[in-house]
Amino acid sequence: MSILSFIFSQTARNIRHSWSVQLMTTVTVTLSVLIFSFFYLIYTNMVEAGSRFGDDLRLMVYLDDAPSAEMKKLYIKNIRNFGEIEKITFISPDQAFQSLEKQLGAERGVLKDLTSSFLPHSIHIYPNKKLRNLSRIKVFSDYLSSMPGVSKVQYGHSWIERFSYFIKLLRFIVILSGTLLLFTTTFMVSYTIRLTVVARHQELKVLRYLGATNWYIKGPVLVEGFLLGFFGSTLGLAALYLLFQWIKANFSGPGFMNLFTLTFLPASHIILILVISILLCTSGSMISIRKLLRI
Amino acid sequence: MSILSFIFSQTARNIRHSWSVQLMTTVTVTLSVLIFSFFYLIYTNMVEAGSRFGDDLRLMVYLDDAPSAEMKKLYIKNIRNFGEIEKITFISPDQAFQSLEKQLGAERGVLKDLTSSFLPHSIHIYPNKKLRNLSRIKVFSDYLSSMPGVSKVQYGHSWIERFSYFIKLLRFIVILSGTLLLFTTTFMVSYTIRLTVVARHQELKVLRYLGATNWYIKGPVLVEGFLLGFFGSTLGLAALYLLFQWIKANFSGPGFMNLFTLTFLPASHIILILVISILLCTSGSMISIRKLLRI
Amino acid sequence: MSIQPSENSKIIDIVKVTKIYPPDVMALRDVSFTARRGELIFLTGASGAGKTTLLKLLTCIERPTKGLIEIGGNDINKLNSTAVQKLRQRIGVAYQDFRLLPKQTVFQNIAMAMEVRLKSPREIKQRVNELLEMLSITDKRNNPSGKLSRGEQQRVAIARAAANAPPLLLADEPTGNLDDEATAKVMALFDQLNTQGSTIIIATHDTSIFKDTHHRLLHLQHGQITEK
Amino acid sequence: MSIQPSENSKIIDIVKVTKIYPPDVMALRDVSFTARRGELIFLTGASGAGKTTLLKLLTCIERPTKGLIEIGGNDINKLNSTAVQKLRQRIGVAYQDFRLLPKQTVFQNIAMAMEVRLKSPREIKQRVNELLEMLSITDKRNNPSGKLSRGEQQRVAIARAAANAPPLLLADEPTGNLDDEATAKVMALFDQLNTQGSTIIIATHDTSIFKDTHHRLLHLQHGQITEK
Ligand SMILES: Nc1ncnc2c1ncn2[C@@H]1O[C@H](COP(=O)(O)OP(=O)(O)OP(=O)(O)O)[C@@H](O)[C@H]1O
Ligand SMILES: Nc1ncnc2c1ncn2[C@@H]1O[C@H](COP(=O)(O)OP(=O)(O)OP(=O)(O)O)[C@@H](O)[C@H]1O
Ligand SMILES: [Mg+2]
Ligand SMILES: [Mg+2]
Repeated sequence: MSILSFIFSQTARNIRHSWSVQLMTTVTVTLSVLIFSFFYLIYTNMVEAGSRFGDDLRLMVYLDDAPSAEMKKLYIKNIRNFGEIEKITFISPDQAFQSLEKQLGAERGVLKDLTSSFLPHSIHIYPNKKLRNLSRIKVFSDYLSSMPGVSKVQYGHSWIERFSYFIKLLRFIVILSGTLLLFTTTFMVSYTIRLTVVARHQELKVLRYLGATNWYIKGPVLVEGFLLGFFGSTLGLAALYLLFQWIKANFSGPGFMNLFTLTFLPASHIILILVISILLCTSGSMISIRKLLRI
Repeated sequence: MSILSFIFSQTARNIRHSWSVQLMTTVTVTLSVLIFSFFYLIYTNMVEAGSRFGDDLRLMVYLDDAPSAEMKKLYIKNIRNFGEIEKITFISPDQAFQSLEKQLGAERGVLKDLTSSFLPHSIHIYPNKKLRNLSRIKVFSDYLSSMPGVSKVQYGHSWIERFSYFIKLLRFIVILSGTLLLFTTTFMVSYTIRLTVVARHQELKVLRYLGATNWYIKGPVLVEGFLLGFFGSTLGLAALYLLFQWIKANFSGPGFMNLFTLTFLPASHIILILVISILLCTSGSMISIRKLLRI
Repeated sequence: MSIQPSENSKIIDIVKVTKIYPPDVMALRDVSFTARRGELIFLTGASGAGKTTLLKLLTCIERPTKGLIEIGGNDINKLNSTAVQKLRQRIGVAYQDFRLLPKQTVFQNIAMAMEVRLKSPREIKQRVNELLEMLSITDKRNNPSGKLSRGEQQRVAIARAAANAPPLLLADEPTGNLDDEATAKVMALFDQLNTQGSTIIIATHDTSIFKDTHHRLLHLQHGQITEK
Repeated sequence: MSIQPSENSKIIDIVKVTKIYPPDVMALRDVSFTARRGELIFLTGASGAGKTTLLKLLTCIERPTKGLIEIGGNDINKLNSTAVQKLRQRIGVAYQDFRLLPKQTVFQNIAMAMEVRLKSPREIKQRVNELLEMLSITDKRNNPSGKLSRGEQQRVAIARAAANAPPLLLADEPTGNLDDEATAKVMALFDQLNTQGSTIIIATHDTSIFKDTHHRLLHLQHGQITEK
């Protein structure tokens, strides 16, 4: 009998003998992976939503008069000169009035006696992500003010602050709960494996007394750790996917979709979770038999 | 030696003999309670924030002319007639202009050439929680329209929808993650206790062979389960409190406080968490020795 | 439940007991015998004859497949859980595989049998020390029982069985790991208890301890009992 | 590492070995002896004399506090972990406390010793059945070893030690739970192995198995060895 065929037959025998413990441990890993990746999924979707939120950042340049086609070109040229800009749009008083009505929502009644004529022409500038920080925007705003025909430049000062706060809060909650969860699951899984191996300590000790070499002992334990990590995390991820599909099917109301466009974890992250689970389980198993190999 | 003094001396001995396992199990309970109550804390604070969010719901009644003191009284009487109202405020054009400017924020430039004179007088009505549903609000709005001197009634139609969606989403996430967490922690804690008792199975079996009565076996295990649940959850809640204080100290920026006013869990919930932990731990212990008592 | 100390009455009464371990191992077949208070009985028989099984039936660790077992006048099939435990408290058993707790000290292992009966710490200390002295393992008093030699462990198991000076003492192969000197000490202890009124059953192969005996000798063969 | 089959050379050479269990149990004191290939040696001594300790030193389960131990010409203090395991593969040991796996069957327990040496399943099956037959426990072949009588378990432990027909076989109190008939069978097995060239050391109190022997007799007393 070769050592490899031994390792596999031994693993199969162990699993048959203690399948209830093995099952419980697998469920532990599954639940841990499920919970962890569930929060990770929420995090990635919220960060996504948050960054789309940030896309709304813009500077409003109010003009004295309606710009001519020539002037428009000049403005665009000057603005692009300054830095990387995502989009520039010219807004007529009519368009401004419409968006104002929309913005006021319930209170649009205040505009009932007005026409668009009281509103100025304006340019909306959407800066690139790199430009989105308070000091850069300030300099940009000063630059825009100095252009001819510009009466005033405004931007969401408090808005930027609130946005960066929001991202900060989000990151904080996720990092904190992620750390807690990672710590707990690692602890629990390794503890469980430890207890499982302790329960088989006598058996491994007897093998050792009979002259079993290191690999003879390690092999089956390693394979078991690997299978545990693999099946546990695969099941966890599968459960997460089902959950995700269910959420997507049940919560695609109009009120949500402008907040979140749900996306599943990318393949690379899935593989990472799989690999880390397997590493944790196998190294947990290894640590728990380390002492035994010194006999 | 009385049975009680035996139980305590036995418990002390067990803890001394297997303190490392006991410590690990306590840490398991602590982490479980910490994680669970952490999410519960986030939930209560978010629901709190959400309901304050809902406090902004109001109906705007635009009037043809400035109401006289007499008229104001009549309006109030009529409005209160309809249903339970939290607050009624009369808004003058000046006040309206100020709040409009505030609301427009970055875009308040559009108002630069205007004075308050173009804005109408209005009444803002904040209905009671009971009134806050779409159909009731609709009827109320019709009723208000029929009052003399009222030109128009408006309310945040889409706003209510979005609000109820937000609460729905929140509840869904919390219930789902709560269920997952509760399931996992219960499973892990009972599994851990099971393994711990299995490790002491031989000892308890020998006691049984020597004629130990049910209470002689159960007593120490029960006391241990109780201590485990008590210390585990107390430590978990203490850790949560420290975490909470830390968050409060570090995240009291201006951008947050209008979203969240952080409050800790109420005493009743803390006691509930304690009691449930203790019950879970003791009953987990009991279940794992149930088989043994049949010998 | 309690085994009343009325002289010369039956303490054990076994009638046509059969024990079949599932699925089909017949360990005892129609075994009947009675033991009177104060008897010392040797139970012999080849390995696998059913000696341990018979002793296990007396302490309700195993239940008979068929037949009647009465201990001290009580049908053990009619005892509830608490009564069974009370019965066990009054029977001292030295198991063939000892069943000591390896991490507890010799003292604790022996004391355990008395703690279960809620004896006072002073009484326990005195009795345990006496037994340790009789079996010459006093110097191992505070060693964990798992770190003793096999013969020392065997004496600890015997001391635990004798600790309460029980009305009924069952010793399963009590001298298998003992040299002649230690064997003599163990037999002296049994004789002392027997003189004080204990009924004792010793299951053994060790011909040296029963060859010239005037006590009863029961022989088990293929699950059937014969008196010699 | 391997124990070369050159005739009449020393297989065990122990020189002034002392073993002290922490903190202060002196189990062996300045023990010296040699065993030649093909010898059968009885190791006697009172309970606690140090017999098991001596056997444990030979398989590196315990390390000597002082002194030199050579097995097959190799100083065991200089062996690395793999070499120790290879050495253990060539020594069959029947432990005093058996060390069987209670949930595995008799067959699996015995086969284990051969599997560790990566023997083929056919070879294993044949040898195990042969041993079961010799010790008359064939009918227990597929029972879990934890559900056997103590004497049956002892025979399983002996069969496992003999499975590889090892150059060196150590048996610690191999007949403590056996009746005369089974004892005779075990001794016949040892004789057979001895005739085939195995060196055998039997630690025992059982005077019946060595009283008329022509083999070597070593006596341990308070940790010191004397030849009889
Ligand atoms: N738990 C069990 N399950 C199945 N069979 C068992 C069990 N315990 C014992 N047996 C079988 O019952 C028979 C009698 O066993 P028992 O232990 O009573 O023998 P014994 O007379 O004590 O032998 P020994 O002298 O070897 O201890 C044996 O064949 C044994 O294999
Ligand atoms: N692991 C250990 N730790 C401490 N002391 C030990 C340990 N193992 C054995 N001893 C002690 O060493 C001495 C010798 O023990 P050993 O097991 O070698 O005796 P033995 O000759 O085999 O006796 P027996 O016939 O009872 O099996 C005894 O006093 C024993 O208590
Ligand atoms: Mg027996
Ligand atoms: Mg020994």
